[in-house]
Amino acid sequence: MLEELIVAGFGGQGVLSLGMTLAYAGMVENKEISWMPSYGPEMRGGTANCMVIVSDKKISSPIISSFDSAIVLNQPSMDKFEARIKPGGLLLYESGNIFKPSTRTDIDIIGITATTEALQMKNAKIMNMIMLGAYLQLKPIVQIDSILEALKKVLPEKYHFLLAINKQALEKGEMMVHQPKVEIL
Amino acid sequence: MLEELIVAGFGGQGVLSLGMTLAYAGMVENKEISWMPSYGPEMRGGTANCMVIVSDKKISSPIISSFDSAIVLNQPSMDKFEARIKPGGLLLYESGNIFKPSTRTDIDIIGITATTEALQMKNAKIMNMIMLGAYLQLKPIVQIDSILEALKKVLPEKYHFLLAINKQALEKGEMMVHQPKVEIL
Amino acid sequence: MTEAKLMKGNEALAEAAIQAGCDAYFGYPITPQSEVLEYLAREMPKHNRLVMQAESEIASINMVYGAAGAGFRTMTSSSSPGISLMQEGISYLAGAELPCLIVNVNRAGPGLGTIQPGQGDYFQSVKGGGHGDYKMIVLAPASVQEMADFVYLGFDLADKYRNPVLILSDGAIGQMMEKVVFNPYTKPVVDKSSWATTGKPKTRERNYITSLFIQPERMEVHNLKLEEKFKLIRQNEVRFEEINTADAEYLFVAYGLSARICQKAMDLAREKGIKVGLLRPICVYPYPYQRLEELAPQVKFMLSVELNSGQMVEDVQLAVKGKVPVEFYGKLGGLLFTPEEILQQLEKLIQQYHAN
Amino acid sequence: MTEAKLMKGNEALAEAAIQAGCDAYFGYPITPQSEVLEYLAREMPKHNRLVMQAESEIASINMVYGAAGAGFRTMTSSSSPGISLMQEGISYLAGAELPCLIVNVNRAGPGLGTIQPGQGDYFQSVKGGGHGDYKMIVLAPASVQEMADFVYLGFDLADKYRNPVLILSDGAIGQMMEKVVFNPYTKPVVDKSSWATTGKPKTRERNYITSLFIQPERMEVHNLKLEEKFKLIRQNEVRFEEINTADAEYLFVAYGLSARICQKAMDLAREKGIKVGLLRPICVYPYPYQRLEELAPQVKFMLSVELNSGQMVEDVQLAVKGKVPVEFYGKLGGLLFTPEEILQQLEKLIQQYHAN
Amino acid sequence: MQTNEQVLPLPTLDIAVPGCQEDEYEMVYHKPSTLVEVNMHYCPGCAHSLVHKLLMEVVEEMDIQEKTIGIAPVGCSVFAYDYMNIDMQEAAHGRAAAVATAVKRLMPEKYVFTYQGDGDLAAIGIAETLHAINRGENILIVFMNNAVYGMTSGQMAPTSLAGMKTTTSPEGRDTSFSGYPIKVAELMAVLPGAFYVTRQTVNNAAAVRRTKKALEKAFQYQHLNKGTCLVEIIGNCPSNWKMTPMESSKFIDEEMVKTFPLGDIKLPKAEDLKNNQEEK
Amino acid sequence: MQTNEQVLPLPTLDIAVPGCQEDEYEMVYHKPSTLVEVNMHYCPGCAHSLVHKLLMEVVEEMDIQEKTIGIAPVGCSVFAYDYMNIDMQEAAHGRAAAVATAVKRLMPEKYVFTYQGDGDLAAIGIAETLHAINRGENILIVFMNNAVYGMTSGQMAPTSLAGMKTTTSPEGRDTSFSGYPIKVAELMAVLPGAFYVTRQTVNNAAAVRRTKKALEKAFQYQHLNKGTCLVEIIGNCPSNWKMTPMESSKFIDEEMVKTFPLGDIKLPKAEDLKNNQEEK
Amino acid sequence: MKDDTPKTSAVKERKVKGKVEIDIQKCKGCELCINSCKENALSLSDTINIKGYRYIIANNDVCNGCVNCALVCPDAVITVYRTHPKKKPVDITPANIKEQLHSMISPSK
Amino acid sequence: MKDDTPKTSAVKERKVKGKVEIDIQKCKGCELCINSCKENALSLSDTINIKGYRYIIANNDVCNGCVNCALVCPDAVITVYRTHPKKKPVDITPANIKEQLHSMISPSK
Ligand SMILES: Cc1ncc(C[n+]2csc(CCOP(=O)(O)OP(=O)(O)O)c2C)c(N)n1
Ligand SMILES: Cc1ncc(C[n+]2csc(CCOP(=O)(O)OP(=O)(O)O)c2C)c(N)n1
Ligand code: SF4
Ligand code: SF4
Ligand code: SF4
Ligand code: SF4
Repeated sequence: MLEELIVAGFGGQGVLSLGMTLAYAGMVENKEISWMPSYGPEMRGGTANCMVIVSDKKISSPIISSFDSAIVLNQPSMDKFEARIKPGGLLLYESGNIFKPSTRTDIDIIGITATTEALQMKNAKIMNMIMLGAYLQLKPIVQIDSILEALKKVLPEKYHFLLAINKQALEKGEMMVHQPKVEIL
Repeated sequence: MLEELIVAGFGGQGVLSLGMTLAYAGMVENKEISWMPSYGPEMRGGTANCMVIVSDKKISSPIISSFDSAIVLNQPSMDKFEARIKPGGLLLYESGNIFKPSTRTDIDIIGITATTEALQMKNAKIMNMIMLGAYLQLKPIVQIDSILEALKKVLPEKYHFLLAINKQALEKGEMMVHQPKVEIL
Repeated sequence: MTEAKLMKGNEALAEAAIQAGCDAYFGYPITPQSEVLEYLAREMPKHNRLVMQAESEIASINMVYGAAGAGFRTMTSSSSPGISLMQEGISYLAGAELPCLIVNVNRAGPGLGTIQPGQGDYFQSVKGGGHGDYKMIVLAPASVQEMADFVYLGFDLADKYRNPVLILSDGAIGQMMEKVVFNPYTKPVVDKSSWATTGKPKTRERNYITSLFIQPERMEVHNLKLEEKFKLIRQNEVRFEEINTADAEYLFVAYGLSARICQKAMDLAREKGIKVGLLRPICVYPYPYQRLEELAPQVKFMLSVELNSGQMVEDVQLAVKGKVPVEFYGKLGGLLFTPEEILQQLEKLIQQYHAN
Repeated sequence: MTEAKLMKGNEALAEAAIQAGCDAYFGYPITPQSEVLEYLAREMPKHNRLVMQAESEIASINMVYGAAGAGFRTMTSSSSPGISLMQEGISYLAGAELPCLIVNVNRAGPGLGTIQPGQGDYFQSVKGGGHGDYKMIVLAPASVQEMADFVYLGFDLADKYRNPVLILSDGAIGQMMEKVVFNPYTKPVVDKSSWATTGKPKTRERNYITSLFIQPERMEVHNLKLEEKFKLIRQNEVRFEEINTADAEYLFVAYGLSARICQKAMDLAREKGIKVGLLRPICVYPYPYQRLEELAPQVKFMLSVELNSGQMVEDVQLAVKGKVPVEFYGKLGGLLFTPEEILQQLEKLIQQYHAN
Repeated sequence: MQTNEQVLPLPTLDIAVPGCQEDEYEMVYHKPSTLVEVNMHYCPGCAHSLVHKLLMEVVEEMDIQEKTIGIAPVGCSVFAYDYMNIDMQEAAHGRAAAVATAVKRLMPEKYVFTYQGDGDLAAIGIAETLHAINRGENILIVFMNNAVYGMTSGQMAPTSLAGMKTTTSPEGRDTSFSGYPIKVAELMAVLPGAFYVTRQTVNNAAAVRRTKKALEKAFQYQHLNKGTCLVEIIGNCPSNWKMTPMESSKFIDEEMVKTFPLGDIKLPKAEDLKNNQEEK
Repeated sequence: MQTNEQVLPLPTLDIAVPGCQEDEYEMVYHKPSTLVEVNMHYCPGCAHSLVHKLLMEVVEEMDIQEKTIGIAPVGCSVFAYDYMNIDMQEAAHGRAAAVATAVKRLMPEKYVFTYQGDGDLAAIGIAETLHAINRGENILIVFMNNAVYGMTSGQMAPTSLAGMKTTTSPEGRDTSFSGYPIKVAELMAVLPGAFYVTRQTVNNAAAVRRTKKALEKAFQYQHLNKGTCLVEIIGNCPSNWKMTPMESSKFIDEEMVKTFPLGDIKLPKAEDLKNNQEEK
Repeated sequence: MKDDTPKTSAVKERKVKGKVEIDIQKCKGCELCINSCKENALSLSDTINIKGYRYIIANNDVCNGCVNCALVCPDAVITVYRTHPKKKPVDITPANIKEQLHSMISPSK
Repeated sequence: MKDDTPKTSAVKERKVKGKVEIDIQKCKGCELCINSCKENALSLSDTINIKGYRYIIANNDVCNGCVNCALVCPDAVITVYRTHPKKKPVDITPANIKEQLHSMISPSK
C-alpha cells in the first residue's frame, strides 16, 4: 500500500494538523510515513500545505510531484494542485471555499460543505476533521480508531476534552461523502 | 649588479629607515629594488629587520635566505643572521651592542662604535646613518649623493634641517671603516 | 525510550542533543531551524542543561568557544546566513582545537535568498568557509533518523579529534516528520583536564585556549599538527552508503535530501531496466574519493545530483581523475527536483552517450 | 603622475583606489593591511572622497553594501579574520549584484593565527566562503605594481558584471616596497540609474536593492541569471602569465608571492639546465583550467606551490583531469619558502620520476 | 462569488438620504499615492502596515519621494520595499544602520531612514545602531518594537517583557536568566549623537496622529545635520502574542507602556532648531 | 657584559651601615607568585603590564588561582595568558564577553573575568559586551581604555579624545565626523544588569592602590550573583601616544580624565551586599 | 421601522455627514476600525474575500467622517468622504422616493 | 665624603630603613618608578640590559621602603624590604669597619 496525499488550504484551516493526524495514525499502524509541510511567511494569511506519504515499504523520497489524493480547502490551492492529481486519483474539497470547481474528468471529485457543518457543530476548528473523516471513508488507508489514537498524541493533554467532538466530526465527514451536497455557487 | 642585504637590530635603532634610504637611493639611480620589512608586535621593544635587494635586473623573489651583506645592530640579530651571510660576504656591526662577535672566517667582519660616535655628535638617532656610510664605503652600490637625494624623500619636509647632520653621519661612517676601532668588551 | 516517535528533523536533532549529554546549547533564531532552539529552550532546563538564546550567531559561536574551552559538550545551530556569520568563530574553534557540534540547516542563497531548502553551502562546509587551513568533519543526514544519529556521532568525533564537527542538513529534512528511534547512548568519559580551562590547581601547569602563535616557527608546528590530524580524519572517517552499485552501469552521486530523491529516481529507473546505482556520501568531509575511483571503470558515467549550481561535483571529478565522465544535475532557488525529473535527466544523458 | 614611486604594496593599492575614482572606502584596522586605511584616512579627504573607519569588518562590508547600492564606486580591505567576518555581507553583495572591491591581505591562520603572510584563504576566496551559490572575480597580485594595477581592473570588472571583485594579496606583498608607476586612468561612466537607489523620480519605477526572493520560483530565476553571469565571467576573464613554458618539461603553478619565489627558483633551475616553466594564474577565479589542460601532455608533472596546506592544487587537478601527475609543495605558519628550497623540492621530484 | 454583491448596496443607499449628493462630498482621507497598490503580507492588524502607511503619508505630504531612501531590515518588514514606493535597500539582519550611514554620507542632501524590528535593531544589530547614533549620523531610525521576533514566529527579543511567554521563553522571560528588556530609546538617548528620541505607539487614532507628527519632525530635522533621530514605535504582533488585534491594542496600553513609557525622551535644543543647511 | 657588576654593590653596601642586618629586613613588596616568570612584551611603561600585576596580586591574596578563569582579548594584551598564571581563554576580537558568559554559566562557582582594550570592547565588541551586561552575567569586565588601538599601532578608537591625533585621524578626531568618545562606563551603568561600575587609573601609586581595591571588590561581588562588574581603567599607550611613559601619566591627569572622569559610577545597593550564595 | 428612525433623525441633528469606502479585497478583518468608530458605523461581513478574510461593511448613514477608522486601518483600505458643514444640502429627492427606498432597503433585511 | 654624610645622619633620623632589589634584566627603563620615589633613590643606568633598555639603579641608603616604586612598576621588577620600626638595631659593626667601608665604596665611585 502506498498513498501519496497533499492537503492544502489557508493557514489556520488546520491543514498541517490534518496531515499530521493522518501521519500519526499511520505510525499507530506501524506503517512507514513522511509528512512534509510547506513553511515560511507565506503561511501568514496565505496558503499552507503538507505532503503526506503512508506506505508499507520504506519511503525513499519525501518529495512528490503528483498525488494519489488531494484534500483542498481553498481556491488558490485548487488552482495550484488540481492538475497534479494522478489520473484515477481523488480530489476532495471544501465546497464553501471553492468557486471554480475542477473540470477534470479523469479523477473522482467530491466537494462537501465541511465549514458550514462545522459551524453547525459550533466549532469552526473541526472543519479539517470533517474533511479527514470524508477522506478516510473514500480512502480507508488507516482505521478511524488509529486516528483517535493519533489525536491523543497530536492534541496537548489540556485539549483532550475535544476528543469527543473530533470523533463526531470524523463521523460527520464519513456520512457526508455518502450524500455529498453539491453546492450551487 | 645584484646586492642582497639584511639590516637588523632593535626597534628604534632606525633599522627600517636605513634600508629604506638605501632603497630610495637605488631608485634615484634607476636600479631595481625591493625592501621587505619584518613586521608585527615583536617590533615592540624586540628586534626589527629588513631585506633590501638592489639590482640592475628585474627582481624575481623579494624573499632571500642568504645575504651578500648584513648590517647588524644588536646581539639577537647577530645570533640570527650571522650564519646566513654568503661566504665572501660582509658582516658590518655596531660593536657597542655586540658582546659575542662573529667567529666566521669566510666573510669580512667589521665592527664600528657608531652609537658612541652618534652620541658624540649629540644625536643618537643618526647611528643608523653612520652605519650606512660605513656600509657604502665597503660596498659602493650607490653614490652618497643618491643617498642624500633619497634622504630628502625619506625625511618629511619639516625634518629637512636634519639633512646636514645626516650627511656628516654618512661621512663619519665612511671614515670609520678606514680605522675601525675593534672594541675590548 | 527506544520506542519510535514521529518528529520533525529539527526536533529529533534537538532531542538527540539532550540524550547525547550536550551540556550547553547556544543559538539564535532563523528559519528553517528555529525549532532546535525552541525545543531545547523547553526541554534542556528539565535536565539542568544550559540553553541560551544569544544576541546573534556571532555571540552563539563564541559562547560555544567558551563552553568547549572549559571542557563542556556544546553545540549551536543555524541556517546559511547565520553560518556565514560564524566563519571567523569556526576558524578560531578549529585553530584552538575545540570539540563542538555545529548544525547548518541549509537554505537557498546567496544573501537572504529564500528560506526553502538548498545545498548551496557545500563548498563553505567542506573546503573551508573561514580563513586559514582547517577542516571540519561534515556529516550529511538524509533522514530524520540520521538527524538524531549524527548528533551522537558528531559529538563523539568532535571529542575524538578535538575538532569542530558540522552537521550539514537542509530545510526539508529539518522540517519534515518521520519516524525516529533514539537508540540508547552513553556519553563516553573524555579526560579534558590537560587542556580545558577549569581553574588551575597547584598540581598542573595552567591551561589556556588559543589559536594565536605569533612566531611563525611556532605557528608552523601548530599547523603541521593540525594537518596530521586532518590526515588521520581522512584515513578513519570516510563514510558513505552504496545502493545497487554491484551491477550499476550508471551512478548517481548525491548527499542528504538529494540522495533520498535520487533513490526514488533509481527505483523508477530500475523498473524501466536502467541499471543505475547510488553512492551517498554520509561524510562529505572526509570524502569517499577512493571508493568513487574504484567504481569509475565500471560505470559509463557518474551523475552528481545537487540542490545547487554544482559544488560536490568537483569532488567527484577529483575522485575519478578523468577515468569516467562526470555529469551534473542541479536545482536552484529552494526548489526541489522530483524523482521523475532526475530520471528524465538520466535517460537524456544515456541517449547522448549512446549517440556518441 | 607616471613617474615611478617607491611604495609599500598596501600604500600603492590605496593610492590606486584614489586614482581609480573610488568614492568611498570603509575599513577596520588589522595587520598586515592597516596602511590602506591609514593612507586613505590621510589622502581621501583631500579629494573629497569618503573614508570611514567602521566599528568592525561587519559594519565595513555593510557600509560597502549601502554605498554600492546607491551607485558609488566603493571598497573595503582587511586581512583573513576580518574577511571571514564579512562572509555574510559578501554573499549579500553577490546576491544583490552590487559592484564593489574587497581586498584580502592574507595572513596565516586558522583563527587568530599569526600576522605573517599566507595563502590559506584560497578556498574561501574562490569556492565561496559565504553561503549559497555565488562567485567573485579574484585577482592575485604578485608585485606592488599589480597591487595598484588590479585596483583599476577590479573596479572596472565589478562594474562590468555588477559583482563583487576580490583582490587576494598577502602580508608580504602588502608590506614590501617596490617601484610602482600609476598609469593614467579615466574612470568609465557607468549608467547605474536603472538600479541604484538615488531617490525615485516620477519618471521611473522605484529601485530597490535586495538579495531576497522568498518565492522559490523567483529565486530560481535569479539564481539562473547569476549563473549566466558567472559563465560569462569564466569565458571572458581568465587571466594568467606564462614564463618558459615553450620548452618546459616541468611546470610550476603558483600565484601571488609564491609565483615570485618560484620565478627565482625557476631561474636557478634553468641555470642548472632543468627545463621548468611557470604558470601564474592572475585571476584565481575564473581559473585557467583550459590552458593547464593544454600544457598537461607536454610536461612530466606539475608542481603547485602554495603558502598553505594544498588548496589551489585541487584546481590544477580539476584542470588536468588525470592527464599528468600533479604534485604539491607548501609552507605553513606564515613562513616563506626560499627559491633554493623550491628548487630542491623540484629536483627531488625529478629524481623520483626518473626512478619510476 | 457573492462578495461583490455585498458592497453594491452602500453607494445606492446614500442618495436615499434626502439632500445628500455625491459631488458634495470631499475626500478627507485616502491612502497615500506613495504606497504601492498591493496587498501587504502582514497579518491582520499588524502595526507594520500602519507605520508603512504613515511613513508614506509623510513622504507624500513633504513631497520628498524623489529624495528619500529607505533601508529595510530582516524581519517581517523585510518586504517593506514591496509596499513603499520609494528607492530602498534591503540590509542584512541588523545592519541597516551601517547601510544607511553609507547612503546618507554619500548623499547628504537625501532623506535616509532605516526601518527595523527589535530583534534586528536591539539584538544582532545593536552595535551598528549604537555606533551610527554615536557618530551622529543624520538619519532617521524607525524602530518597531513589538517585543518578539515576528518573522521567525515568536521567539524572545531583547525587548520582550519580564515574564512574557515566547517560543524561546516558554515559562515566561526570566529576568534573572535573560536580563531585563532593553529600553532602546532611553539607552541611545544617552549618546551625544542622538538628536531627537521619542517613543510612540499606534494602537488608537490619537496615538496614530502623534506618531505621524513625530515622524514628520524626524524627517524635517534631517536637514539640520545635528545627529540621529530615533523614533521607537511600540508595535504589536497579534499572531505571536496569540491575541486578536484588538486584544493586542489593549495589551499595549495595559502592559507594554509600563516597561516602555510613551513620550519624548530627548528633544532638540532650541538653538539647534534654527534651520541651518550647512553640511557636515 | 658589565650589567651584573652594576647590581653587586647594593647588598654589600647595606651591611656597611652600622646596626643594620639582612635578617632585620622584612620583604614588604614582591611581585605576586601568580605572575609568570617571563618578560612581558609590553612597551616600557605600558599600563597593561601593571594591571596584569594587580589582577594577579588580587588572585594571590584571595587565594583563588584555582577558581579563576580569565578571558584575553585581541589587542596588545592578547598575550595575557603568557603572563597570568591562571587558566585562560583567548577570545576572538571583541567577543570576550560572550566567551566569559558561557564559561561562567557553566561554572557558576568560578571567578570569571574578561580583560579587554577599548577597540576590542567598545568598537567591534560593543554588542557582546552590552548584551552580557544586560543579561547581568556575573563576571568582571576589566576594560583597559587607552583611547587608541595599540596592537595595530595607533588607530582611532571609539574612545579616542576629541581632537586626538591618531594614524586614522591625522588631523585629530573630528567629532562632527566620527562622533564623541564613548563613555563606556556611564553607558553600561544604565543597564539594570550592571552591578558595580567604576572608572580608575594607574598612573601613580595612590591610583594604583585605588584600582587594586576596585578589582578586589569586583572579584568579591561575583559570589553575590547580582550582575556584572565593570572596572574601566584609564590606561596609556606611550608608543602610540608618542610620549614617554612619564608624559603619558601626565596626559592622563590633564586630558583623559576630562573626558573620562574617575570614580565610582554605579555602586551596589546596600541590601545586595549581604553575601547570599544562592545561585541563579 | 427601526431602520428608518435613526436615519431621518440623523439628518436633523448632524451638520456634517461622512461616508467611507472599503477596498474589501484588501481588508483583513482585523476589526481595529470597528472599535475606533464612535458611531458604530462599521461591522464585519459574514462572507470572506478572496484572501479568505471576513471584511468590513459600513453603514454610512451614521458615519460622521471623523477619519478615525482610516487612521487606524493598518492596510489603508478605507477612504473617507465628508460633506462640507457650510454648504446647504439641495433637496434632489425624486418623487417616487418611498418606492425607491423600499425596494432598496428590503434586500438588506 | 658626600657619600658618608647622609648615611650616618640617616641612621640618626630615620626609624624605618628600606631597600629595593631590581631585576635589571626585566627592567624597561620606563622611569615611572623614578618619579614615584619621593626620596630620589632611583636613577637610570648608562648601560643597557640584554633587552636593550637602560635599567634602574637604586641608592638604598635613602630608600624608606615606601613601596611606591614597586606599585607603579608595570613590569613588577622591584622587590622592597623594610626594617621593623620597633626593633632596635644591634650594632655589629666590625673593628676594621673603616677599611671595609673604604674598600667597598671606592668601586662605585
Ligand atoms: C543572520 C541572520 N540571522 C537570523 C535570521 C533570521 N531572522 C529573520 S527575521 C529575524 C528577527 C525578526 O524579528 P524582529 O527584528 O523583531 O522583526 P519582526 O519580525 O518582529 O518585525 C530573524 C532572527 C536571518 N535572516 N539572518
Ligand atoms: C576580526 C579582527 N579584526 C581586527 C583585528 C586586528 N586587531 C588586532 S588588535 C586590534 C585592536 C586593539 O586595540 P585595543 O582593543 O584598544 O587594545 P590595545 O592594543 O590598545 O590594548 C585590532 C583591530 C583582528 N585581530 N581581528
Ligand atoms: S508576525 Fe507579527 S510582526 Fe509579523 S506580520 Fe504578523 S503580526 Fe506583524
Ligand atoms: S602599543 Fe601601547 S598598549 Fe600596546 S604595549 Fe605598547 S604601550 Fe602598551
Ligand atoms: S482596520 Fe482596515 S483592515 Fe482592519 S478591519 Fe478595518 S478596514 Fe479591514
Ligand atoms: S618602573 Fe619598573 S620597569 Fe620602569 S624603570 Fe622602574 S623598575 Fe624599570
